[in-house]
Amino acid sequence: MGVDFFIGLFLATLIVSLFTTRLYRLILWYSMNSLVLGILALMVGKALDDKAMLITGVATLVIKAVGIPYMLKHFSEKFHFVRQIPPQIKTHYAIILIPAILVFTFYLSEPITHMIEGNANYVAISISSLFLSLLLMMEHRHVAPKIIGFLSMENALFLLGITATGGMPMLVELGIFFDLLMAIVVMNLLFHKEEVQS
Amino acid sequence: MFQFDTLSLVFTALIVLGAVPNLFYSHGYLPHIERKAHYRLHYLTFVFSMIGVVVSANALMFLLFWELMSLTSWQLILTEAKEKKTVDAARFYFLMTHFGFVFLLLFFLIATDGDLEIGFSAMHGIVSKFAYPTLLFFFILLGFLSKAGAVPLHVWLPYAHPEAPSPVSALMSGVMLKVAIYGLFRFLFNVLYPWPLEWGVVILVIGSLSSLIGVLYALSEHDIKALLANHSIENIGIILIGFGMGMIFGSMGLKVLSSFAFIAALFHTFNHMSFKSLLFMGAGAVLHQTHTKNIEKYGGLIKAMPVTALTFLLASVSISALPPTNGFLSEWMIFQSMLSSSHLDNTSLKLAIPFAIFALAMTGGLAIACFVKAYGITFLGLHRSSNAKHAHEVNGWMRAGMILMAAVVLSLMLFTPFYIGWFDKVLIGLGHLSVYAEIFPDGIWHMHSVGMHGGVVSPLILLGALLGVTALLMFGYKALHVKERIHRTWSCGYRTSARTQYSATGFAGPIRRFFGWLYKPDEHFVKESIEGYSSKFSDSHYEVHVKPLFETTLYESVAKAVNRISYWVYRLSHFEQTRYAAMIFNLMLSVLFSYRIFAHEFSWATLLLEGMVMLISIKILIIGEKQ
Amino acid sequence: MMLTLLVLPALVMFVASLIKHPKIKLLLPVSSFAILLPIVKLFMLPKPYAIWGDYLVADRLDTYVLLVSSLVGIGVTLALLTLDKHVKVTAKAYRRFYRFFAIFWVGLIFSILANHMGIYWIGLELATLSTVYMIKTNHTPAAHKEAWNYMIVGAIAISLVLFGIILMYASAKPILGEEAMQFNLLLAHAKEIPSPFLFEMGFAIATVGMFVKMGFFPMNLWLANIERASFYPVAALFSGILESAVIIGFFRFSKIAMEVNYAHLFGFVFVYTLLTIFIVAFLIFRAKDFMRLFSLSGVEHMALIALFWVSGGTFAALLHFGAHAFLKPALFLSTGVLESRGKYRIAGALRGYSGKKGELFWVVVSLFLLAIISLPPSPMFFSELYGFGAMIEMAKQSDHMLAMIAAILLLLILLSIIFYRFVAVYQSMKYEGEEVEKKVYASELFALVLFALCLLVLLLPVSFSYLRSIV
Amino acid sequence: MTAYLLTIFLLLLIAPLLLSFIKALKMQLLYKKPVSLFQGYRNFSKLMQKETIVSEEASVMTRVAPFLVLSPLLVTLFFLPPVVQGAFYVSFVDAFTITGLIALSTFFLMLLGLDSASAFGGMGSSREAFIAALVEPAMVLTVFSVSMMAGDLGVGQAGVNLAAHFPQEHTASFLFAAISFFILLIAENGRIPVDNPETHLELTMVHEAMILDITGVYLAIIETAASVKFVIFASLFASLFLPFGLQYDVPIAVALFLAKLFLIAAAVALIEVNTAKLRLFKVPNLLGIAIVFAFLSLITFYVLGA
Repeated sequence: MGVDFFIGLFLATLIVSLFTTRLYRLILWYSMNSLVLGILALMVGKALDDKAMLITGVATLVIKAVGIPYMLKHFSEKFHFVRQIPPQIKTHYAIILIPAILVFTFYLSEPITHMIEGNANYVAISISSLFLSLLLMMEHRHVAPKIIGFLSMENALFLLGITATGGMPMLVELGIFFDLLMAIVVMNLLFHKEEVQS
Repeated sequence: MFQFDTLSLVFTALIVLGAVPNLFYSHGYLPHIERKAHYRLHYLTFVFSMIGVVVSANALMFLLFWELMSLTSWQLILTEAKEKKTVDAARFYFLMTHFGFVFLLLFFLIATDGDLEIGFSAMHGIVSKFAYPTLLFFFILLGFLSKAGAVPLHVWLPYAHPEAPSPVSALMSGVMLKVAIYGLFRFLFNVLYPWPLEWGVVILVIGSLSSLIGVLYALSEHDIKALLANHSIENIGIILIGFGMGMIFGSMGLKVLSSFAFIAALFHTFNHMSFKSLLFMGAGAVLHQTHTKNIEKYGGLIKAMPVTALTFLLASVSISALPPTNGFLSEWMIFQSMLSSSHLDNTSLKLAIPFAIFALAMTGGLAIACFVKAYGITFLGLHRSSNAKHAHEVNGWMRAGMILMAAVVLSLMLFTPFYIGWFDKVLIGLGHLSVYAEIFPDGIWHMHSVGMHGGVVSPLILLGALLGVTALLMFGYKALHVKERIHRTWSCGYRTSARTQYSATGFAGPIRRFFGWLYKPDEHFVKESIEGYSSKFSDSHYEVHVKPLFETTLYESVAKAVNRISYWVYRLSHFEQTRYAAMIFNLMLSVLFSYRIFAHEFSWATLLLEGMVMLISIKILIIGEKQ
Repeated sequence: MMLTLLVLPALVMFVASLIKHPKIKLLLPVSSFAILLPIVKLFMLPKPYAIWGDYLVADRLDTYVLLVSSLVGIGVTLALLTLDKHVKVTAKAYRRFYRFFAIFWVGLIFSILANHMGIYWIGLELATLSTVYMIKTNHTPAAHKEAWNYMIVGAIAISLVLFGIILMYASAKPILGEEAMQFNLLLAHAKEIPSPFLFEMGFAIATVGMFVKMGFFPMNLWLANIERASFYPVAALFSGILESAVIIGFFRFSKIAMEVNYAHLFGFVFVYTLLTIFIVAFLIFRAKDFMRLFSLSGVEHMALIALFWVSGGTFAALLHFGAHAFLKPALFLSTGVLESRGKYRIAGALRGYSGKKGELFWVVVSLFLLAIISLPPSPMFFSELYGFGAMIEMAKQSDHMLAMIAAILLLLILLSIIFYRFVAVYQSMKYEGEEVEKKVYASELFALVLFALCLLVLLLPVSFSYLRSIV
Repeated sequence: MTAYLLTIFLLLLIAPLLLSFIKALKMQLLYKKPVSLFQGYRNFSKLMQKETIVSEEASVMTRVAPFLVLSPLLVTLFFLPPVVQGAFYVSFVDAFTITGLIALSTFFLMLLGLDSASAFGGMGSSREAFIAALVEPAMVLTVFSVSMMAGDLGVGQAGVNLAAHFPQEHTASFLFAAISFFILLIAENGRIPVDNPETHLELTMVHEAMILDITGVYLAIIETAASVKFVIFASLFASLFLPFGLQYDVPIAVALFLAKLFLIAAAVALIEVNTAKLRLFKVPNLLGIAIVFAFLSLITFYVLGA
C-alpha cells in the first residue's frame, strides 16, 4: 500500500523535474526523487527483512539524496554552469508525451501481469521512468541537466531492482554505487579540464 | 580437395597451352615493366590460381582460387598504373568480378548447405532436393558470365583488357575467360543436372546477342586492344551458342547431337584461346614498338615486323573463321549443330533457331570485315605516324612466344581429330555419349556432322589443295619471268601520303553508319572552311567514339542511384550529432513496441498503430520544426 | 591466485604511471606484456576453470577473447611508444593515459571473464568510464566535446544494458533466486523461465544498449567522431578491446535468448543488423577520411559477427571476431602513420615509404586493407564463407526461404558497395597523389607485424579446429 | 572421272566467255555495237604479256594476295555438283566450305586493296567488307533451306538428289530460296545494281576500286578470279535450282548445262540493263530482301511443309 504511494511520489517527482526551467530546482527535484527511492528501499527491505536492501536504502539516502546533489551544486558554483535551462521540447508536446509514455509502458507490460508474482505495474512504472529520464536528457541542451537525466535513469534502474526483483545481489549494488562514484570523479576531471582550457 | 578427371585435365591443358608461350613472351616483355617483382609474383600466382580453379574438387577450394585469380589479375592490370584511366578500369574490373563472385557464393552456399568441403557430386544430391533450381541456374549464369564477359555483363572487358600489360591481356582474354566456361561445364553437368529446355534457350539467346554485339562494337573501335577485347565478347558468344545448342538437344533427349554441340563449344574454346592470345601478343608487339594503342597511328608495319605480321595474319584468318583454319572448323561444327535443329520436334524452337544461325553468320561476315580493317590498317599501306615509321621487329623472346602460339594454332588446325577425341572423352566423363566414331567414321580425313543429311568437311585435304594450287600458281608466275617495275601508287596525279589513305574510322564507316541506331556514336567534326565554302576547307578533324552497349542504361544509372541514396543516408545520419538521446528514445520505443506486437499477439492493426506512433514521435522528437 | 596474477600487471602499470621519469614509459609495454603470461597460463588450463567462485569462470570462449584482447593491448602499447613522433603529446598526458589504461584493463578482465551479469556490467562500466578519460589525453576542444559526448551516450547505453540485465534477472529470479545472475545457470534453466516475455524485453533493452555502444543503427557515427578527435591508439583500443568486451556479453545473452525463443531473437537481430549494414554501407561509400572509413567498417564487421552468431555460425562468428580484432587496431595504428602529412589525404597516402622499413610498412598496410574486405587468404574470407553458409542453412529451414535468400543477397550487395569503396581507397592510396618522403618507426612496425603474425596464426588448421571446439 | 575433269576444264575455259557474253548482250540491248564474245580472252592474253608495275608503298602482300585470291576459287571449281548423271563428284565438301572458300578469296582481295596506300583501294575494300558482311547470313540461311530440301548439305550430293527427285512438295520454299540465291549471285559478283563492273567512277566502284593499281599478270589473275567466281555461282544455281537434264548422255547433258549457264548470264544482263546502280546505303535493302526470302523459305518449309 505504502509502497504504491511512494512509487507514485517517485514518478511525480520525475515528471515535475521535466518541467523545471532552473538548474537548482532540477537538482532539488532529483534529490527528492532519490529520497523517495531510498525510503522505498528501506520499506521494501524491512518488509522482506533483507539486509542488503536496507544497506542499499541507506546508501541511496546518503549518496544520491544528499551527496550527489550537493556536489552538483558545488560544481555549478565552481564552474559557473548555465542556470537558465528552458526545455527544448514545447510544453504542450510534453503534456501529451508523458501520459502517452505511461500508457505505452502499461500496454507493454500487460502480457507479464500473470507471469510474475510481483506487481507487474512496478515494471511498467520503472520502464516509463526510464523513458521519462531519456526525455529529460533530450529536452536540455546543456551538460548539467543531461547528467541529472543520466542520474535519474540510474534511479529508475534502482526502482526496478528494488520493486520488481525484490533486491539484487549485494555485490552488484555496491558495484553500481562504485561505478557511480567513478562517474562523478571522471566528470569532475572533465570539468577541471574545461576550466583549464577556458 | 583436388580432382583430375578429364574435364579438369583438358582445361588444365588449355591453361598450360595458353601460358607457356605467354611465359616466353612476357619474359621478353619484362624489361619494359618497372615493378618487376610485383609483376612476376602476381603473374605466376595468377597462372597457378587458374589451374587451381579447374582442378579443385570442392566449393571452398574453388572459391578460394577463384578469388585469388580475380585478385591477382586486378593487381596485374595495375602493374603499369600511370594514368587515371588504368586505375579506373582496374577498379571497374574488380567490382564486376566481385559482383559475379557474390552470385557464385550464393549458389555454392545453397548447393552445399553451407558445408563447403563436400564434393560436387554430393552437391548434386542437395540441389535436386532444392525447390527452385532455376534460381541456382541464374546465380551460376550471373556468376560465370560476368567473368566471361557475356552481354550485358561485358562492359568491363573493353576497359580492362587494354589497360593490362600485353602478356597479361593475352592471358586474361585468352585463358581466364575460359575458366568461366569451365565453371559452366562443371556445374551444369555435375550439379544442376538435368536441365529444363528453357535454360538452353536462355544461354543460346545470350550467346547470339553477345556474338553480334561483340563484333559490332569491335568494328567501331580504334584502340587495337579494345578491338580484340570486344572480339573476345563475340567469341564467348559463339561458344555459348554451341553450349546452348548442346543443352537444348540434351534436354530434348537427342544425346548424340548434344555431345556434338558441346564438343563444338569446347573446340571453339580452345581455338579462341590460341588465336586470341596470339592476336594480343601481336598487338602487344606493335604497341610496344609504336607506343600507342590507337590503330590510326599504325600502318606499313609488315615491312618492319615480318614475324609479327605473319603470325597476326594467321590468327586473323583463323578468327574470321575462314577455311581451312581451326576457327573455321569449330564454327563449322557449331553451324552443323544448329542446322541439326531440324530434328527437334518443337516447331517454335525450330523457327527460332534460324535467327541464331542468322546472328552467327552475320557475326562471321562482320568479323571478316573487322579483321581486314585491323590487319590492313595496322600492317599494310603507309605508316601513319613517325613511331610506326621507326618501328622494328621485337626481341627474340617475344618473337619466340608468338611463334609458339602460332604453333599451337597450327596444331589445332592439323591435329583436329586428336583434339576432338580428347573432348569426346570429356563428354564421356560427364556422362554423355561418345560421338568420335560418328564424327570421323572413315579415318581422320573427313569430318562429318552427326545430324541427319548433315555436311562433311575435310580440313587436311582442303589445306593441301589450297597450298598446292597456290604453290602451282606462284611457280607458274615465276616460270613466266615477268618484268617488274616499282612505281608509286597512282592517285589521280597527287602523291599518296599517310593522310590520303583510308583510315580505320573510314573503313568501318559504312557499317557504323548502317548500325548507327545501335551505336549512337558521339561524333566530333570540326573543319576550317575557306571563305564560307562548305566544300573547301584548309583543315578538318573528324573523330567518333562509341560507348559499350548498356553502359549508360545499366551501369551509370546504378551509380547515380547509389550516389543519391548515400547522399540521403549521409544527411540523415547527422541528426545523431545533436539528437542522440531522442534517437535512442525512438529506438527503444520501436524495439519494445515491435517485441510486444510480434512476441505476444500479432495484429496488423497494432502494427499500423506502431508505425503511426513511430512516425509522429520521430517527427516531434528528432526532426522537429523548421527554424 | 589466478586473479591476482591477472590484475597485478595492471596495478604495476598504475603505480608506474605515477612515477615522473622520462624512461618510465618503456616499462609500460613490458607490463602489458606481463598481462599476456597469466592469460596464456589460463589458456593452457582445463576448462571451465573457476577463478573466483561462480563470479569469474574461465571457459574456452572468454579465454579466447581475453587472449585476443591482450595481444591487441600489447600491439597498442608498442605503438604508443612513438606516439609523440606523430602527434604533440606531453609526458604528463602519457602517464595519465597509462593510469587509465590500467583501470581499463582491470574492468576489462572482470567483464570478459565474468560468469555473472552484474560483474560483467560493472567491469564494462569501469572500462567505459576509463576510456572517457583516455579520449581527453588529446588537449583539443574537439576531443573535449567528444569526451562529453561519449560520457553521456556511453552512460545511456550502459544503463540500458543494466536495465535489461535487471529485467532478465527478475524474469529468472522465481526459479533461481539470487543465482539468477549467473550465465551458466541461466543458460541451463532458460527453458523453465516463467515469464519469457519479460526476459525477452530485458534482452531487447540490453541488446539495444550494447548495439548503441558498438555503433549500430542509429548511432553509426559517434564512435567515428570520437576516434577522429582522440589519439589514434585510443581508436585501436576501442575497436580491438572494448568492442570485444561488449560482443562477448552479446554472445552470452543471445545464447540464453536462443533457448528462450529462437525465432524472436533471430528476427530481431537479423532486421537490426541488416538495417545497420544498409546505413553503414552507404556511409562508407561517402567516407572521405581513414578514421571514419575504418570505424564504419568496424561497425559493419561487428554487425556481421552478431549476425553470424545468432544464425548459428558460431565458428564463423569467432573467426571473424578474431580477424577483426587484429585487423582493425592494425589499421587504426597505421592511420597514425599514414596521416603524418595531415588528415583527410587519401590520395598517395601509401606512397613514398622507402627503405626496408618503409617497404615493409606499405606492403603490410596494403595487405591489411585487402584483408579487411575479405579477399583471400584473409581469415575474414573463410569466416564470411562459413557465416553466410550458416545463414543460408537457416533460410532453408525457415518457412520464408525466398525472402531470406533475397535478404542475404541484399546483404551481399551492400557488402560489395563497401568492397568497391575500399578498392577505390586502396587504389588512390597506392596509385594516385604525389610521391613524398615519409617516415615510419620501428615500434609501430613491430605492432603491425605482431598483428600480421596473429592473423597468420588464426589461419592455421589447428586454430580452426580450436575455434570449432569453443562452442 | 573424265567427265568430271572435263567439266572443270570447260568451266574454266568458258569463264571469260560468260562475262563478255553479258557485256555484249547488254550493249546489244542498249543499241551499241557489241564487243566480241572473245574480248575476255583478248584482255587476258594482253595482260599476260604486259610488265607488272608494283606500287612502291606496296608490301609482300601485293605479291602474294592475287594467288590467294584465285586459288580458293580454283579449288572450289573441283567441288561443284556433277553435270551428268553418274559422273564423279566430290562428296566430302559441303556448302559451308564453299562459302568459306569464297570468303577467303574476298578476304585477301580486300587486303590487297588496302596494301597500296591509295584511297581508292581502301574505299573499295571498305565497301566490299560492308556488302560481304551482309551477304554472309543470307548465304548461310539459303544454303540451310536448300540443304533441307535436297536432303544433304554436301553440294555434290545435293545436286544429285535434287536431280533425282525434284521437291514438288516444297515448291514454294524452293522458289524463295532460288530468289534469294540469285540476289546473292548478283551481289557477290558485283553486278548492277550492287556494283558496276564497267565504270571507274569513284562513287560507284567497289570491286574495281580494290584492284585499281594492279596491273599486268596480277590483274589478269584477279580478272580470272572474278570470272571464275561468276562461273561458280552460275553453275551452283544451275545445278541446285535448275536440276534437270542430267539423265541424258554426256554431250546433250553438257550442252544443256552450258545453256543453263548462258541463260543465267542473259538474266543477269537483262537485270543490268533494266535497273540502275543502287547507292551503297541502299544495297542493304536488296540484301535484306534476300535474307527475308531465305527466312521465308525456311519458315514455309517448317510450317507449311510447302
